[in-house]
Amino acid sequence: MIRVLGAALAAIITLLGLTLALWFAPATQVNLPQQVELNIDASGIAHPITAVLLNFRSYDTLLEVAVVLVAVVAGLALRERGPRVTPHERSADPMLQALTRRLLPLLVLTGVYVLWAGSYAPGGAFQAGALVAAAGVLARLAGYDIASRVDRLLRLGLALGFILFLTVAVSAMFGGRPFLNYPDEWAGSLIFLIEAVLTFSIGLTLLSLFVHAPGDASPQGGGDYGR
Amino acid sequence: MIPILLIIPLAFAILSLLLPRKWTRTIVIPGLILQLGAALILCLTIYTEGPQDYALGDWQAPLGISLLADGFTVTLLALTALIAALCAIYALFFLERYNREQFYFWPLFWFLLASLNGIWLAADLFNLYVGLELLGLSAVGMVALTSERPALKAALDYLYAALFGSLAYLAGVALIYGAYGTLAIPQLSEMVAGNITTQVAVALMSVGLLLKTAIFPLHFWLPPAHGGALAPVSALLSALVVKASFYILALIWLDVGALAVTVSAAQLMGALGAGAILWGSWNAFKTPQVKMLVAYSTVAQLGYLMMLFPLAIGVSEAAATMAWQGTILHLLAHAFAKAAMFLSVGTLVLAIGHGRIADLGGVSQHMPMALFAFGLSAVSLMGLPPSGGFNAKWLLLQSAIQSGQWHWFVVIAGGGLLTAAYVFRIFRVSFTETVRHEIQATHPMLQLSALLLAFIAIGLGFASEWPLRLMDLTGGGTP
Amino acid sequence: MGVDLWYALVGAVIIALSVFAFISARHLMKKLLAFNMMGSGVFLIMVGLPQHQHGVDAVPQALVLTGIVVAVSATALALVILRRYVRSGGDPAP
Amino acid sequence: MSLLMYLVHTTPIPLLVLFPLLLALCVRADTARRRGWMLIIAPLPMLLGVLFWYCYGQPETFTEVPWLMLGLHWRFDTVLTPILLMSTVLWFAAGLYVWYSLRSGTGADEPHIGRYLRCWLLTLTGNLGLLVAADIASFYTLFALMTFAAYGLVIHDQTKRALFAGKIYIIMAVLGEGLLFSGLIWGAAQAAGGALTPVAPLIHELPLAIANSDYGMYIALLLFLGFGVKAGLAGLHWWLPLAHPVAPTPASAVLSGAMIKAGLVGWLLTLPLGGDLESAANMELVPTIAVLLGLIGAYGAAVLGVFSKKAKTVLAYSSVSQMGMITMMVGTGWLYPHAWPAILAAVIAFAVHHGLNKGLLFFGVGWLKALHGRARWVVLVLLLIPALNLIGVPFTSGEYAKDLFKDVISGLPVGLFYALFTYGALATTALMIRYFYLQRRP
Amino acid sequence: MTNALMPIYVLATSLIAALVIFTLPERFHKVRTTFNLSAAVLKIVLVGVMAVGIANQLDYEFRYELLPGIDFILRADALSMLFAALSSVLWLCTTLYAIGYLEDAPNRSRFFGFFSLCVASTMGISLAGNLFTFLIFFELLTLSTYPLVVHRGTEKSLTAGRTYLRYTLGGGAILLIGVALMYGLVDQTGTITDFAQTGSMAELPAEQHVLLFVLFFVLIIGLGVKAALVPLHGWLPIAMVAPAPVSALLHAVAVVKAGAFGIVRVIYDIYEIEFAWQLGVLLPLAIWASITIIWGSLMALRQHEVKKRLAYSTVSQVSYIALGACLFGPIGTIGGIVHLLHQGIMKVTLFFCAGNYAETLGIHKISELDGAGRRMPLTSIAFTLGAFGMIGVPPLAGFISKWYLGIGALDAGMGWVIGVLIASSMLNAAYFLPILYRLWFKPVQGPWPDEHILAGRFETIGLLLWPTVATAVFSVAAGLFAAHMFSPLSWASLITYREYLP
Repeated sequence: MIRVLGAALAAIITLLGLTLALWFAPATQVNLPQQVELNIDASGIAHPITAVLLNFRSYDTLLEVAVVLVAVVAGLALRERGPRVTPHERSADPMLQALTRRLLPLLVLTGVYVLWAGSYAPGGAFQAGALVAAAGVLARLAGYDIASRVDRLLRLGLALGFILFLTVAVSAMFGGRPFLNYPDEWAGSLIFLIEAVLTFSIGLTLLSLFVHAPGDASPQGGGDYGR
Repeated sequence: MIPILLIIPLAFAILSLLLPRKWTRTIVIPGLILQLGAALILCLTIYTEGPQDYALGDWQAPLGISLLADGFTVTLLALTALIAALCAIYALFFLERYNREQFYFWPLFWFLLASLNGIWLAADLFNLYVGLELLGLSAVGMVALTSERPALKAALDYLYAALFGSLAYLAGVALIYGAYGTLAIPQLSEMVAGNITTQVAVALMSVGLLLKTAIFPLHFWLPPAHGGALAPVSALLSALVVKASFYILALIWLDVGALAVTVSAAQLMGALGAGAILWGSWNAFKTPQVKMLVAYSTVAQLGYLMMLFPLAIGVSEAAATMAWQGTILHLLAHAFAKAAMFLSVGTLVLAIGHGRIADLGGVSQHMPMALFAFGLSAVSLMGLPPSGGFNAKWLLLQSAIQSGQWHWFVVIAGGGLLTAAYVFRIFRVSFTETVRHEIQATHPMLQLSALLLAFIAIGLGFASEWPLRLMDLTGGGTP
Repeated sequence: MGVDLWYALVGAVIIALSVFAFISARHLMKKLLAFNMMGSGVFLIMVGLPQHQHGVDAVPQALVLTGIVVAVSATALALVILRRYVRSGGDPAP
Repeated sequence: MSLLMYLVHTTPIPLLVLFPLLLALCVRADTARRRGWMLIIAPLPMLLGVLFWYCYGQPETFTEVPWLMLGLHWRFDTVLTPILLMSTVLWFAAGLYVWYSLRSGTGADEPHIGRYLRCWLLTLTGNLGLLVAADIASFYTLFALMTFAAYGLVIHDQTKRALFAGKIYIIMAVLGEGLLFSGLIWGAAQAAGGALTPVAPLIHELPLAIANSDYGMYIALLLFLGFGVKAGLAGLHWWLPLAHPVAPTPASAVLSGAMIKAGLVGWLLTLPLGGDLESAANMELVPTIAVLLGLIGAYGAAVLGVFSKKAKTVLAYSSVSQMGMITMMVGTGWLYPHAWPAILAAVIAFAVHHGLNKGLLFFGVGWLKALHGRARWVVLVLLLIPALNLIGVPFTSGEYAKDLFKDVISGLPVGLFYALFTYGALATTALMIRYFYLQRRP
Repeated sequence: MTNALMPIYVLATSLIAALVIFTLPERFHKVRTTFNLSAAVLKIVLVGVMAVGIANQLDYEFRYELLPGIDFILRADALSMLFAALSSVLWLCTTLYAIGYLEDAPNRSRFFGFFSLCVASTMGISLAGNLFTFLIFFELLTLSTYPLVVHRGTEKSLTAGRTYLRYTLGGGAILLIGVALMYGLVDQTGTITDFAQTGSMAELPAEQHVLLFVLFFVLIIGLGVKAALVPLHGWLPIAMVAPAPVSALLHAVAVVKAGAFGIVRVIYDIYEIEFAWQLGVLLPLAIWASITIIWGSLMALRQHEVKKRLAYSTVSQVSYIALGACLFGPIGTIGGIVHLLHQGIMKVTLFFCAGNYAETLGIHKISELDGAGRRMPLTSIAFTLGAFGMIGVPPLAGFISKWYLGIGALDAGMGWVIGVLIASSMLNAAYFLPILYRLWFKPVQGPWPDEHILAGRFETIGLLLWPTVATAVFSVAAGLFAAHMFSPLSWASLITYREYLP
């Protein structure tokens, strides 16, 4: 009871504070979108969000990729041992089989499109990665044995995006330019390359988190919330 | 130069993730040396040339993100490198018994290091958020590493607190960006005014950061997390990780939002600190487990950090400077001392196979160095001279005198006695001769690295001028 | 009083609701959901408030994207730990 | 002879004093029984030294060691040497007694011979040393050494009575030391006058300093009482009739004969006596008390002594009584400074006379105990000589000493006092009669 | 430059010794002993060299800025050399004694390590050049003595350790408050609290005098816990459960002396005696010290254990130092300062003896001492000398102290102090003489309680015996050669000259 009352109080205070803050927000003195506009050409990317993400504030993104990597490393560390789980038997459901076979290429294709569109329209590596992961999950559900062995290859795949990103960022320094700078002429293509690899790694990451989550994910394996 | 400090740990994180197991251990030492060397070189550079900033990707703030290295930053960088190095050496030997854990430990370790460095160097509110998340996730990962139920529960609590805290912080950042249109800290600190939006933003960020720093009464997650993790992890968490969110908190109160905060709010923060000291000490005094004792001690010691706010806000510049210096010293001293304490306690627990304080008898014969390291670090925690802790306490006391805030004077002076009350529980028991357990041999390096850390904590009592002089490079009393 | 401010205000309400849920809920899964909800609220404010000030702004949108990815990773990690915890016999609703 | 002269002239006094101390260090418990000769030779150097000093014509002889203690200064004092000589002789004689009794096996069954010898030698050192010490610190040192070491002599028999006497003795001694110390230190502070030197003032500076001090009366009172404990002053004498009888005979002899004089010597050295100290008159109260206490001691002790049941107790009371007379003399001299030099001579003479005779009487108790038949009677008769001496019948040393004093006070306006002093002889007579009465049969 | 480093060297000898000893494994006892002893001897030599230098007006100062505006200063002046000499000499004696005492005992590494650390802190206290530095080593002393107090690890010693900590840490906290207030309110520049710079406190405005008065007593209370001023003395008798060498060191050199030394420093080098006199703080302190002197003696009378009685005797005797420091005038000062040393050597002798009785014959109670003089003559002689010294019987060291204290009191116009001295001496006699009586004059009653060491060539182990004899000889020599130019007394006079003349 006290807990609920306390929660309510906290919620009310938050609401009150936020509303006041929003209502009386002062006029901004800095116009960042304007600066984005001014520099978008130099970024090598046409779409401002992607430009911000992968060029102006690419450091954030680098760290963000690291966050993803950390999550999966920690996730892998917590996977359950024991006798190696044999791959799922391919689902006998012909409907699922057929659907999977048709949907998978489509999903991957959509992913590639979203990735490519990112340079001039909303889209980009993360959205694409999510699609790729979805494809992987689907395949997994259908009984395909992907990413179930935690070996160096998987880890390499997981880290590949980050590795590339970091390599590009560092290689700028060998040219005497600052960290995370792109050479002017190659900026666009480098960013696209990074995005492409990131798409793969992020997709793989989300998939691995799904695959290696502790416990049997299938309904028969005993849901965690059934009891 | 500056991003090297980020690149090294990130690169080593990747390496230790991909290289074969035996290599993971081999590259630790070179990595640490590189890291430490880079930190020291940066220290020297800053010392000779003054504060520097670094526009990442050549995009100037506010469009891009800058890294800022001033005296305070480099001090923290050096601290991080040093403590991390010693903890890592300890971990190399400690984890020999934890075959599976040690493989995942190293990538997480390096990411943790990278995130810490990133936070110290950051000059952008949102970048701090990402840094905090990276820090939080790697820390949680390390806590959960053993996969034992208590550890998992602790990790969950920790993770939830960290996530909730980050979001609260992020909400504040959103408000700030909405109100000022920029995220660059140097720019913000010139613009921010004391309006309601800023105040709410500061309040949100403070709540989030207080939660992450585990300041009383939001400390509930810390003792199980720090007390339940593996010893080197506990050391890293207590010594460094909680300091990161405190650093941001101080940055916001004293720099970014300096005009938005009020004296009474600062007094409230002080009151939280006092509560932390009392509550943490009391619990440390009651707990039957030695690692929990140390963890509760962290809760209590973090309370001293909170003294910064009442002592530095709304007072004369001299008093504020002293408060600031005292806090820095306390931060450093506590980092070394607490790391040493966790490492030594970890060695004890490893050797005797349990952590019940009541059954620690006879340890002093078998593990004198570990106990000695514990003792030295306790000296610093109690604020007894000669130690960094004492100098910190001294400066805080002087600041309280200068600003005439006698209530804080009493809290700071009395806190040492409370610390003594629980710390001496360990000594008391360890001197008894009744041995109730088998003592296993441990690698001497375990004791040695703890001892070294403890010596640094003590030595800081004689070398306090260095960090303080470095710190002066920012000019004024704030970072 | 543009639509963007409404977004922000709705965000505030969401935050408030999820704060309530986060604190009052005992089940860890609920808490996690509350966290995700709260994230959405924050992102709404993040985008809404600046855009209310000076039109479309790519920067907060990019920030929100980053935030989302971080939140997703965190959620994933939280789920992993939670599952492991429950499987080792822990009570998800202590 | 000239060689001896040379030796006397150059041998430092400390050697003479510390010789017994060195001997004390050589005593070992297992061989102590054969070391009785040590007691004989212990006072010999001092005896010879003083004798040669006399022969040489009493030159100014002193030894100064500024770095020792608070500046050591020892000398032969012309005034005190008679007492020194008397004490030396008495100790020598008593030493002979002990040696003989050890050799003849009389005391063979006694335990603790080693301790006895050691205490004896230490007491001896203190007693002789304080007579030549001229600086306050060493005087007090030797005085304390004598006091504490004598405890071993008092309780030597380890009987219940001895232990009780020892207890009273040590309590009174500590009390006395306390009074003495405060007096000495107060006086020394006055004498030093705030000067910052590690060297303590010499003892002969004290009287002048006390006389000139505003608190002179109190200092004098402290010193008077402090030494009075040792001198058996009435009211502070309780230990004396207890301690002297229980000590072994030779020890009683030196206690009563020699050591009791240490208190007197203290008075003579420290109190503002004498004509050149004009201001001494303003502390008339103290000498008046002295005279009164002396009177009480002289007669009161006699009364108590007559009723006591042991010969040695009688002698002890006699000592109190005799010392009462001496106290009267000193008090009188204090009151009449111009008469002091003459009174001093009388006091010294009386002290020497009493010391020797009382010593003999104490020895007598021991002899009589050991002898039988005719020899016993011979000794008993011979003992009449010291007894008569004490009473002061004509042609004895007692008469000589008393006459010296009577001559002086006859010229002073003392009224009844003269008579009182004279009738003191009656008290002594009564005591002596009691002494012989108690000794009449073995 | 070597002059500046001399204090460091002196400090380092025992500090390094401590560290090396800690790291040596338990079984290396030969190496440990050799190292320990050579460090002790080296320290004596260094202190000696420095003392000669001080006498020749050389300056030994090491200073650097520890915190903004606050210097860490190690400086050797005449007063510090007195204390340094005391601790270095007694360190050697006590170490030798402890080697004998703890033969084949467990945890010797720890013991000797903390022992050296304790001496290092004492050295630091003696060489501290300002109040801040003093505080540092003062607290270090608390910490390094705790493991010694609880060394035996029995329930009793642990309880004693807890009491000890309660008192000393509490005292330390009060001292810290006092020092912090002193720096914060009175002396931001750090000149007044520098022991070498004198005369500046008197120039403070009169409205601060009330504050100074209060601060004085805050400092004294902080120091008084260690100096065992009644009623802050409670830890001392309880801490007697520690091994004898520890008791000896705690009582004679380290802890109580640190407190007393601090009081002297505060009065002479911070407040300055003249100003303190004007301020009117000396008389209350003198009365307090006197009460302690009498109270301690009275309590000692009631004790039945040898060490407890000695402990209360310490309570009483240490206050002589404070009392002497309160006497306004050079002679009283000499008395107080010289007693610092005299009490040290006498008390250490007594505790050694008590340890010898306990270790050799198992005697802990006074009633068990009957006839021990015959069994252990040298020890008993040493005990006798120490006891007589405490009573103030000449020519022993205690007499010299009392002599100077008495004359100093009279010079300062505090004649009543004489009464205190005499009363205390009487009480000292009252509780020491019965012990002596039992030692020498009572027959042995039955077998000894627990005879570990049989009489061989000597009455006990040489390592137990000779340090005892040595300190006994010292305490005789200190009195006997008091006027000699190398005596403690002369050195105390030198100190006093230098304190008063500027």
